[in-house]
Amino acid sequence: DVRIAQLDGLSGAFGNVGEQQRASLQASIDAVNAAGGVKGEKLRLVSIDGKGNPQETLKAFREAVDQGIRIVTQGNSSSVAAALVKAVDKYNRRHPDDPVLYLDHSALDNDLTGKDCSFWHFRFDASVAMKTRAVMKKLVPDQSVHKIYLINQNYALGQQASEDAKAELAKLRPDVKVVGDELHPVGQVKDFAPYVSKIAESGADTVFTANWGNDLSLLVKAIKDAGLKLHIYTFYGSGYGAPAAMGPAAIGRIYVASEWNQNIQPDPIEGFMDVYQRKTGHDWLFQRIRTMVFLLDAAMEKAGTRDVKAIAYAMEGLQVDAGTGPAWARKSDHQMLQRLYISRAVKTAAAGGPADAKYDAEHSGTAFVTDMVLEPQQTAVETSCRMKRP
Amino acid sequence: MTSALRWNIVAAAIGALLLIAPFVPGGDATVNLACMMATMVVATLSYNILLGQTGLLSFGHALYVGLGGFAVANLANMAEAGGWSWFSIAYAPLAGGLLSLAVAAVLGLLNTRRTGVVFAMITLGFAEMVHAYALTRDGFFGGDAGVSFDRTSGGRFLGFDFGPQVEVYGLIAVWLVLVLVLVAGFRASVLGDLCRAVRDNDERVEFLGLSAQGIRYRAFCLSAFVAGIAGALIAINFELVSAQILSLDQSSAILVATYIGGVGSLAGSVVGALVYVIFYSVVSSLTDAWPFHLGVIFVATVLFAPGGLSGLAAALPQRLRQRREAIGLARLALEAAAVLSAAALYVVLVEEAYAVARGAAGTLSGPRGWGLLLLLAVLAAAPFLPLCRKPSAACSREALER
Amino acid sequence: MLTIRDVEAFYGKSQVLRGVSLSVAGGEIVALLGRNGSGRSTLAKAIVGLVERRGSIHLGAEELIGEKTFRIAQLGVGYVPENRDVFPELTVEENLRLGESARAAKVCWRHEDIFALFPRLKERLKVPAGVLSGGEQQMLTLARALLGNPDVLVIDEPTEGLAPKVIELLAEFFHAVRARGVAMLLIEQKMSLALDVATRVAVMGHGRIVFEGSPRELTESSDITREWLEV
Amino acid sequence: MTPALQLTDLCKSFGPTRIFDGVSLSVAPGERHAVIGPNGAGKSTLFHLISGRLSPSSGSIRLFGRDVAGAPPARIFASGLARNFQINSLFATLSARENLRCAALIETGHHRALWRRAAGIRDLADKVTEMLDRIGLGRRGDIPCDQLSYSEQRAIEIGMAAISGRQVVLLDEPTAGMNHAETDRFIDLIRGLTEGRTLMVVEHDMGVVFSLADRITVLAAGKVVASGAPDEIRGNNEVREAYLGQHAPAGKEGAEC
Amino acid sequence: MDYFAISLLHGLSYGLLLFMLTSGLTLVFSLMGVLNFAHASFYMLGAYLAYTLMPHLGFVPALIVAPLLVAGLGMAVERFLLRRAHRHGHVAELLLTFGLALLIEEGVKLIWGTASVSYQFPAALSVPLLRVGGTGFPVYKALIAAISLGIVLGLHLLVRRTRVGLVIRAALRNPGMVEALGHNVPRVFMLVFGLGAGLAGLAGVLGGAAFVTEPGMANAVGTIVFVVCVLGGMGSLPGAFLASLLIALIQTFAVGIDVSLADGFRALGVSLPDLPLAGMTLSQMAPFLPFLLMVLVLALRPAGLLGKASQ
Ligand SMILES: Nc1ncnc2c1ncn2[C@@H]1O[C@H](COP(=O)(O)OP(=O)(O)OP(=O)(O)O)[C@@H](O)[C@H]1O
Ligand SMILES: Nc1ncnc2c1ncn2[C@@H]1O[C@H](COP(=O)(O)OP(=O)(O)OP(=O)(O)O)[C@@H](O)[C@H]1O
Ligand SMILES: CC(C)C[C@H](N)C(=O)O
Ligand SMILES: [Mg+2]
Ligand SMILES: [Mg+2]
Repeated sequence: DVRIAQLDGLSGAFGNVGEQQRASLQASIDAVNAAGGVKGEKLRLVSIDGKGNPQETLKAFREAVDQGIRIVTQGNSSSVAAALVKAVDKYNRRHPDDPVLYLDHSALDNDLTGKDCSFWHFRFDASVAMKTRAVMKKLVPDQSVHKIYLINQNYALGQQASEDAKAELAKLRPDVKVVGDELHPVGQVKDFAPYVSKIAESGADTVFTANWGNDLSLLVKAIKDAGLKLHIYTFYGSGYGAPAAMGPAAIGRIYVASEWNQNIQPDPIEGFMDVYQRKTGHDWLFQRIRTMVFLLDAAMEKAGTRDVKAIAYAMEGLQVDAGTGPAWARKSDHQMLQRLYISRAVKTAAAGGPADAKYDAEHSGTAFVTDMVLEPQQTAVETSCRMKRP
Repeated sequence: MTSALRWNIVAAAIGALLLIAPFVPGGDATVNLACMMATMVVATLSYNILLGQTGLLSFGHALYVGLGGFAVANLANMAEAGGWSWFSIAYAPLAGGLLSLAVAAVLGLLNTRRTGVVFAMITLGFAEMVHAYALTRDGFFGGDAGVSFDRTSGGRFLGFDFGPQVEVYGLIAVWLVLVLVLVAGFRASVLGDLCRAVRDNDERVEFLGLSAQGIRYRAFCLSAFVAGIAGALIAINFELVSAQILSLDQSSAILVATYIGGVGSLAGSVVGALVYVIFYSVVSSLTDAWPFHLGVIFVATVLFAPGGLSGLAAALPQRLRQRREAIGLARLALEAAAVLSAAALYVVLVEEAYAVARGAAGTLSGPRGWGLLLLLAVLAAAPFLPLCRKPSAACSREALER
Repeated sequence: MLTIRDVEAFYGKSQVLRGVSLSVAGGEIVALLGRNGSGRSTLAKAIVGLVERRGSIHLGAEELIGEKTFRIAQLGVGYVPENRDVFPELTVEENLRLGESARAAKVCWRHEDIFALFPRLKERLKVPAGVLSGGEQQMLTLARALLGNPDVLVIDEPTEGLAPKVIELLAEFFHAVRARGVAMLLIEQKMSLALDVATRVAVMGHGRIVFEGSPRELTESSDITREWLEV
Repeated sequence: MTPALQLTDLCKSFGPTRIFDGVSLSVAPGERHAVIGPNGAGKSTLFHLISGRLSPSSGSIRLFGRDVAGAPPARIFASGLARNFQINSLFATLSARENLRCAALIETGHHRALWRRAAGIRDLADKVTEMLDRIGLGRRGDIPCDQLSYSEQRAIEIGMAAISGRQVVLLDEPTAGMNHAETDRFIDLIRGLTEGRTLMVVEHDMGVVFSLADRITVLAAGKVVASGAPDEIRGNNEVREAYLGQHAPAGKEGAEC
Repeated sequence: MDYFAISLLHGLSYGLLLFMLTSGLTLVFSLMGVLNFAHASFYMLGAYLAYTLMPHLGFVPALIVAPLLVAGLGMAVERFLLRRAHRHGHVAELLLTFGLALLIEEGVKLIWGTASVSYQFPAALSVPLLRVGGTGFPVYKALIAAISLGIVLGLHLLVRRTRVGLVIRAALRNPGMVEALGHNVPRVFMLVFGLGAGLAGLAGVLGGAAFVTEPGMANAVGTIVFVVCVLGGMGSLPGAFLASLLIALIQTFAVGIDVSLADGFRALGVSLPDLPLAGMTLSQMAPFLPFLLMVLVLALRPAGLLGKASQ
């Protein structure tokens, strides 16, 4: 067997996200195994709860390594990823003959493929900069936007999203006024009503947020409860409880920039999603995790060895089918390039919405459909990574 | 057993443990385990000073553990940035201890004015405040991501760079021994006497010409100093400190460990730390139910063995002897078997509950499972079954003893 | 009224009472004497169920061993502890209110009766009992027990800390209470008082009753007093 | 000669309740002074004021000429005064030996040597052992004192006051709850322990008072009603009436139900 | 101005909920001397039970049944666990409830999973009750405030008017003696503890629906509740009331204030050195303002706002 250790937090404020990712990893691994595994060997998932904080994740990392596992994956959150990359680097420096590979399925921090980049780290989601630019592709032409309120979590992801958004707006829509730039504590706010009152007071017509998990669902719930009619541009608004919290109030208001929505036409993963949703009760949200497992599979086939260093080299630039089209990890910084979608919330087809709105999100009666597609090359941003290769 | 004798036995046991730990088969995993145990022992020892000796229940001990850790992490990063070749991680724990001591010296002025619940709450308040602050502020605390560092920064110490885990283990072990000597000295000292006196009756201390707050303050500072060392060692072990180390979870871990071991004695602190770490790392890899089991053990300790495991172990031989005299060997064996079965029954049931919750097929279904359950249940209930009951005298004595 | 038979009592493992038998009839005051540490207070606690005990203690027809303390009190046993167990945070008035009971009994005590006996308490109704002087606290515990209208009073060292004048008063009071048919077990150090008020005396030594008889008999048996009372 | 203890115009009220109204009193060095008075007269309160547990509303308290009114207990102790408590107040889980050891720290000067091994300090240990013998706990010195009987605990209270080596010792009802024999033993004990010191004692047991005291002060209703040699007090009618009593009338007891 | 009004409403609603929660804790503490660390766990259980019951019973019955279940559990805890721990003193009691909190959290994770569950007020209650400017104030927040006020007033009367309070306060110091006066102390303790737990459960039913229902909710609210208790003065109900509102309002309003200490001084013409706290805006400080407040108050008034100074 080839074991892969998942170190995401499975408990704590964002435990729900970790659980969904676990299910997605398992489903993807099952798919690879069903297709014969890697040269006859099966992939096996070992989940160790990193509790969503750096310290526990490093303990989990150590546990995984002690068990002989040499491939780890983690994605929530960026702060944990930053610590984990450093730990992996140090470990590999001290054990050059027996290194560890870190597959990052979700952590967006620009620095992970920028100044802190590492040969041992591959990222499968778009970086903050990439996502922000994607959002802007939709937001900039929208002339109904006059006043925008930025509200983000106070850590690398949110801070960078806010900075990048301000920079982009200044460049592309200098007429749009940034009426608020809020950084709130991560995972601690239980009631966003005070923040929403502040948004209302600012007179904003648009909100931009990179929030995820409860920080996202509670934010949109408070916006809905206050009865505010705002456009909300997000990184993650099609999941994490946000659709359920908003219900129909989301329609025509929420936009999401991501590598996936459930209603991409024609259905690129044929039945896989249906089985997953039936089995787990969750929406299929993490297409990138599937891509990640497929890329690993392909790289191992190509390298023909279980040597992690060889696998890492094999992964660089190797092209796989992400379901939504070709995808590959850029050699210069190990950033995955793949199609990105801007999706918007509509009524489901069943409720009289557009015909492609087949799958509703979280049984909320709203569906996310493609509004705009960005090709992999279009999504790329320059990198400051100076990678040291072994 | 006199306390001196017990202390020698404990010391010998620890010494032996320290020596063999790295050579036990299991490789890195064992060394890692030993490292965690040793750091936890330092933490529980510091808590022993506070709760065990001085009677101050703190819910914010993590603050001082954490500060020690952050001190070391930042020092190491400065050493790396500044190319300090004179620096070595080997003596950095002292800096950790001193930072905690310094902060305790200030906060203690306010803290130690009160005792009991209010003291507990104030310490919690300080720790939670710094915890919340640390989460949002980069720099010293590194925000959400914490501070990573490289323990090999600076120069070598006696030829070691402390990269390999075994060397780190050696380092932690040496610090542990130093701390043990310090704490043992404290307990036997005049200050130790006074701390216990303050614990029992702080007003009376004043009428003996001494300042109760002053004594509490000293104990508090000393305990913070040791906690700082513990935090530094934890940091060195993982090469990272994050705000987590300042959290209530961390404080409760120390509290739970200290209490399970036995709050009044040094041996208790050591035992408690070992038990806790075994649960935290070994049992946790076997079952998701480990926090539940640990919680049950903690509650059982509070209810049935206020002296902790060490107190229980000390009293057990005598209790067994008395019991045997009272009811005879056969019946004692039966009762022992019943207790063990009850424990096994509990474990089986809880594990089953977790398995079912996780969606795993219950291992207990099917005749084998039911058979096992039945067997355990019968054994556990055996002493209460009429067949096994001895008539008359033994019974009434037993009733009385309960 | 109160019949104690073969009572043994324990603190954890150590046995303090080793087979005590004693009875107190209504209208009788039995004084229990003995050296310090002989186990007299323990007997009092055993009666009201504050210490682990076995044997048999009957109040009329009721068996008290096995009963909970509050039941024993409700059945009519009043207890005045030796160390002035007032409730320090509660006011004097509240302390008294806690003692009240609606029990129908031979003697009914009203607050006025109490204040007539201990005028000092009336002045101090609103202060926390914890700040009372030692003697005042002693009065309060007596008063509190009386308000429960007990049939049997178990009184442990009532004179401790009382001024001589109050003690005199107390002696009168004991007689009066007795006259109403209340049974009293009086644990007392002051021989003079004990011999003065008691209808019968018992002496305890090492957890056993070593002497029982009238006050006169006790004063006459000098070996008993020498050996067990050190007089 | 400066009095060991001098109280001038001492007043104390708790809120509206006035406990003392100008009490003045002076105790010469080496004197054994008893304070008596009815329950609630304020004897214990007086001790609390002197020892620093309470601070006076007005007036001065001089210990060997130094004003200590309102000072914290530890300072007053340092100025040379020790006390016991009417209601036992020991270190419950410590043994008698350890209790005494704590009490002797300041006197032996070892309170600054906080880091020395407590049991290893020779002069301290000897002193404590000697005191244990004197208070009759020579063989029970290592039992946690909450497991000792009431009178044994009273003995430790006295022992602690004595071993502290202070020049002035206040004892609040030291023999309460003891029988005659015990009481006699304790009188001897107290006399021996306070040899060469100044003693102030509160007692209701007149036997103790008259056999111990050189002088007696009678406190009633917040005032000193009499002060003098034992014989004077015994003969004082006012004292008789307020305190000692002879034919006090009986109260009215419960009515029939 | 609109902002002020709407924030005030939110703050009051939150504050009253906080008070309902704290009052149970204060009640148990002042009457039994037990600082119930598991109090917030009962709050969590209330939320989860209501979440489970709501689909079967409907909202209003769940609102009533869930707290009763929690109260029953509280009584069982007192009867079978706390009573034992009582013999070993208050610290043992505190630690017992502490262990219980750990166990309840694990139990909740076991039964309901580690993730948050979607427990919300019925849609009919989430509509705005009134609008201030453009911002709505939902019905459920008003409901929370109303229920909290009602319960707390009732409670106050109950404790003041009955002899039960007296028995418990006395038993706190010396249960044996109270029993010797003929009072069934154990039963009274059990009822009081159950009442406290039930109050927490009710707060949970409301708070869980208004905020998030997840296994971490007990810890999140628990520390704040303790802060309220200490700030108000341990065991003082009026103190708890004051502190609840104070903390709730501060937390609500702080979010809206993007001014730092340094800014404040700059406005006065003084420039502060770059100290850690000086540069933070109040909204950034919001997470730890309650603790800061508590520490400041305790430094000046060790007994808390309305607490009795003990010797
Ligand atoms: N809580 C306790 N734990 C252990 N032993 C105790 C306890 N209380 C009392 N004893 C022991 O029980 C014995 C009898 O004590 P008890 O209080 O009944 O004596 P007493 O006759 O009332 O004496 P005194 O005159 O001192 O009040 C004593 O030897 C004492 O040491
Ligand atoms: N803090 C206080 N608040 C109100 N009244 C108080 C306080 N402390 C003491 N008193 C009152 O002061 C009076 C004197 O009490 P004190 O204890 O000094 O009496 P005492 O002379 O020692 O009596 P006894 O001989 O009974 O011990 C008592 O009536 C008592 O109720
Ligand atoms: C799971 C993800 C939403 C995590 C998030 N992208 C981060 O960088 O922290
Ligand atoms: Mg006695
Ligand atoms: Mg007095």
